[in-house]
Amino acid sequence: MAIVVTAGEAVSRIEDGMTVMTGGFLGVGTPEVLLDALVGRGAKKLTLISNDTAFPGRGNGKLVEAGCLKKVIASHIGTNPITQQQMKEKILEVVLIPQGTLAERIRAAGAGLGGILTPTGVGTEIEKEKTVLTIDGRRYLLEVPLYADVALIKAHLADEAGNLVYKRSARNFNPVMAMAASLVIAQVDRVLPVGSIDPDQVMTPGIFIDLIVQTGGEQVGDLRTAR
Amino acid sequence: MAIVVTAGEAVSRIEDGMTVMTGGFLGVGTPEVLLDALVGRGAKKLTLISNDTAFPGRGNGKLVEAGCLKKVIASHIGTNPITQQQMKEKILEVVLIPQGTLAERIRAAGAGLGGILTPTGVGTEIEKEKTVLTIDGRRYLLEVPLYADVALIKAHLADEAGNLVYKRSARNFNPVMAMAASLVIAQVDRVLPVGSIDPDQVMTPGIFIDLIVQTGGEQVGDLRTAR
Amino acid sequence: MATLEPQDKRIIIARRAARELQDGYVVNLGIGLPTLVANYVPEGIKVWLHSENGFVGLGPAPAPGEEDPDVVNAGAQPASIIPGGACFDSCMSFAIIRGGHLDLTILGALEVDEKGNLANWMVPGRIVPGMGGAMDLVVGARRVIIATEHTLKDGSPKIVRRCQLPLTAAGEVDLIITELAVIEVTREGLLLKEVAPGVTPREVQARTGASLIIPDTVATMEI
Amino acid sequence: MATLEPQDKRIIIARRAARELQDGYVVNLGIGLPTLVANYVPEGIKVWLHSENGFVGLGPAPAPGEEDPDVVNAGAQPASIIPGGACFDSCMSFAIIRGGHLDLTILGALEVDEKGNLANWMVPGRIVPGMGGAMDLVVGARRVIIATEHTLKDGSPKIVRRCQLPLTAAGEVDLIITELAVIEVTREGLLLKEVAPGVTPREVQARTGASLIIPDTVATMEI
Repeated sequence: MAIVVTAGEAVSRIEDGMTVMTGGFLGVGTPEVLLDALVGRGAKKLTLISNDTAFPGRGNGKLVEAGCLKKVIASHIGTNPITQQQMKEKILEVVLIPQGTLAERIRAAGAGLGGILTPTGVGTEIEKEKTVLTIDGRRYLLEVPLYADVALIKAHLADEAGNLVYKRSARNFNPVMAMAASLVIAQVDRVLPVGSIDPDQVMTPGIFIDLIVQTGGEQVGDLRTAR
Repeated sequence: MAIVVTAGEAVSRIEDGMTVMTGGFLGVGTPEVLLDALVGRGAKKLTLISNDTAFPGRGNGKLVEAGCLKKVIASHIGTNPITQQQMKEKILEVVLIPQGTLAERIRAAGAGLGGILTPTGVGTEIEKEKTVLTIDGRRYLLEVPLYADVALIKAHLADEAGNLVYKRSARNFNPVMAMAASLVIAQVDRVLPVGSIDPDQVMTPGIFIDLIVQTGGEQVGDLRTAR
Repeated sequence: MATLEPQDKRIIIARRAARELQDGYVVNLGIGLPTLVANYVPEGIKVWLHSENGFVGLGPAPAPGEEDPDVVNAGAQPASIIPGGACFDSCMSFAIIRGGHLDLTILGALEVDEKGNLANWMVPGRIVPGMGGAMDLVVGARRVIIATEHTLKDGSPKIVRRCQLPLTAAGEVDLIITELAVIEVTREGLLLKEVAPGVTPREVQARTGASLIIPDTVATMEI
Repeated sequence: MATLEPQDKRIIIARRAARELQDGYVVNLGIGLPTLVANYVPEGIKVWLHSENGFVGLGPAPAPGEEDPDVVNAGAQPASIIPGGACFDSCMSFAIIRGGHLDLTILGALEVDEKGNLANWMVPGRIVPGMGGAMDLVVGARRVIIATEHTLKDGSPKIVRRCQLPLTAAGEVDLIITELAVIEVTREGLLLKEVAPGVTPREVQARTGASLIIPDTVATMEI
């Protein structure tokens, strides 16, 4: 059973130096309220695992600008010149990972796999320092799990058991990150009573969720009547 | 865009000797009508990839009894004495795989991975003839993808684009098998017009589905109004 | 030591195993004796039962006539899903198991040994049912409790020095609960933690195929 | 050979690339020029556009005021989902890409070479934006078409003997479409398949940094 808390209470659990995953794709499906609280708390030296650093003033861009990060593990930083500047100035270490590999490495952590073999990156710079295995005559890179201390995710709806429902392309990395961190905090538009979400419509089972921060957002009906 | 056909038309695409995946867990979520048609066609020497062989007269049990199979790859055959008898008589080759490994090997095929590393089976008979890799001091078995020529799956609803919705524990192996075969045939209770299923409620995207067999079943409302 | 009927033994084991549950736990109960544990969940404790065929929130069997053919437990028996439950596919179900998201699994045993090895999926030369999800469960759950009768019907021990049967998993068992005792698997060996009322440590040792570490005082099982 | 405005070039390339689409194809269009291909889908052809941020059934940009902040394309621009579309998470999105479930991807290039190598994600010493989903797309799609202007603005070739920039993927490109030509990557090398109206094979070769295999007759691009 997830506990509903304020954003401040939630991020007080995040210590400087921790590894934090954040859901979102270029700022869509990002838990903005949690990021604001994290910036407000003055977090330092975090390692961020996320698809990208969004844009200045938006999504992970806020963490970059506020100097909360020492390292970013992402697939893309091209939309945020501040990230690039900090990388140039060696304030920020940036590790780039192909997006599908990033997703699978996070999933491997959540699913208890020791790693996965992907053809992505074979014959490129990504191959360097990686173990290469040949299966059925095709070369694959061995990619190992990516865990985090904390995952900050964003969903549309939760019930009080922590079950989550996402909307459209705001789903992206949120479900997989919910499986791969020791502490999982979900920002949601609205929390419904237990049993309001049909079990078939749950996208992330509540057993993965530790804390929920409700931000208000739009009113929704009772999902039990949804089918 | 999936094509709606009869069960007979659908299974006419399955040739003797092919490898066939069937969804279902002890006969729940199994495409019974497709299996009946396959038995009716007198299919021979198939390799079956499925969680189990269900019970005599039910689910994959029908394929066993009708002598359609030369090989079974499953996690469990304990509920079907006929499978065990055929195995004893060496009519049927049986390969047993831990259930989670079976799911991940099928997923690896569907997701284009060359394999996955699992801790399951380390230190057991399963380890024999497997490559063992040590990651961060823990031993893992390298498990390679499992593909099929055909996947026979069962869903509750489809739309004409092939998007699928499953019900309760009838989901099981169906979604992952839909990704791992050259030809994917879905038996569904009912086919709705394109656009009837909210994009967020789709459990298997229609791009995976080649043929749909509608069996009638219960009436359902328009899922566009579901949220 | 009084002789117990098999059904009494099973209830004692299930009741004692249920005392290992903690509020909010996510738990998978194996088929057979472990399933009985659900009947003895202590008051004030709410657990989420995971059913490896694809959901959390496994509830009691429905009343006759109320069965939904699409809602069954991992033994294909009619089941229910409690409010707050969630359904998923087999990949997610085993990601939950393998990924350490189960606080506890309670399983039966053919043999369990002093290294925490477990054998519960096949007997060579006899019929091989298959491991189903057992290998994943034992490896993946954070805590593995074996709930089993202390001996076979002929009195031969199920708790042994080394498993002779093919293993389900190596070194993963944490605790063994029988009708006679509660035994913890430690690095040093099998530690006798509790004995059933009226049973002496010596009697437990006599029915066990491995040396037990017996502390000066051993608690009595609350059942 | 007439000089074309950049915008004209882009339209020629997009129109010609759109002729590679087949009915029912599942297609991922890269950001930039490839995105324009969606505007020229031939009549009678229906394709399913895959958006790697998490859906199939990408539709046109919504009218101003109709934007849904949760529906964007892979460039974070407001988008729509056509009837029959489906949403999913990033793992599924890249399972679709990597698993060979895309019939086609059309991408831009910094460099592409006669071995089918592609470089389109970084320029050392300059800013490194990151590969995003490009490496997965090039490796995973059944067919990879590069839609690019034939040369850089200074006239230096983008189609070369060997890529000098860090690769996105090795040996995965199938076809190159520019405003001047359509070139197939074969085991023997780059085969000139079509030239733009009014362009000679010799002119194409002159602007290309690798030797082209030029058959006796070369078709004219239909654009």
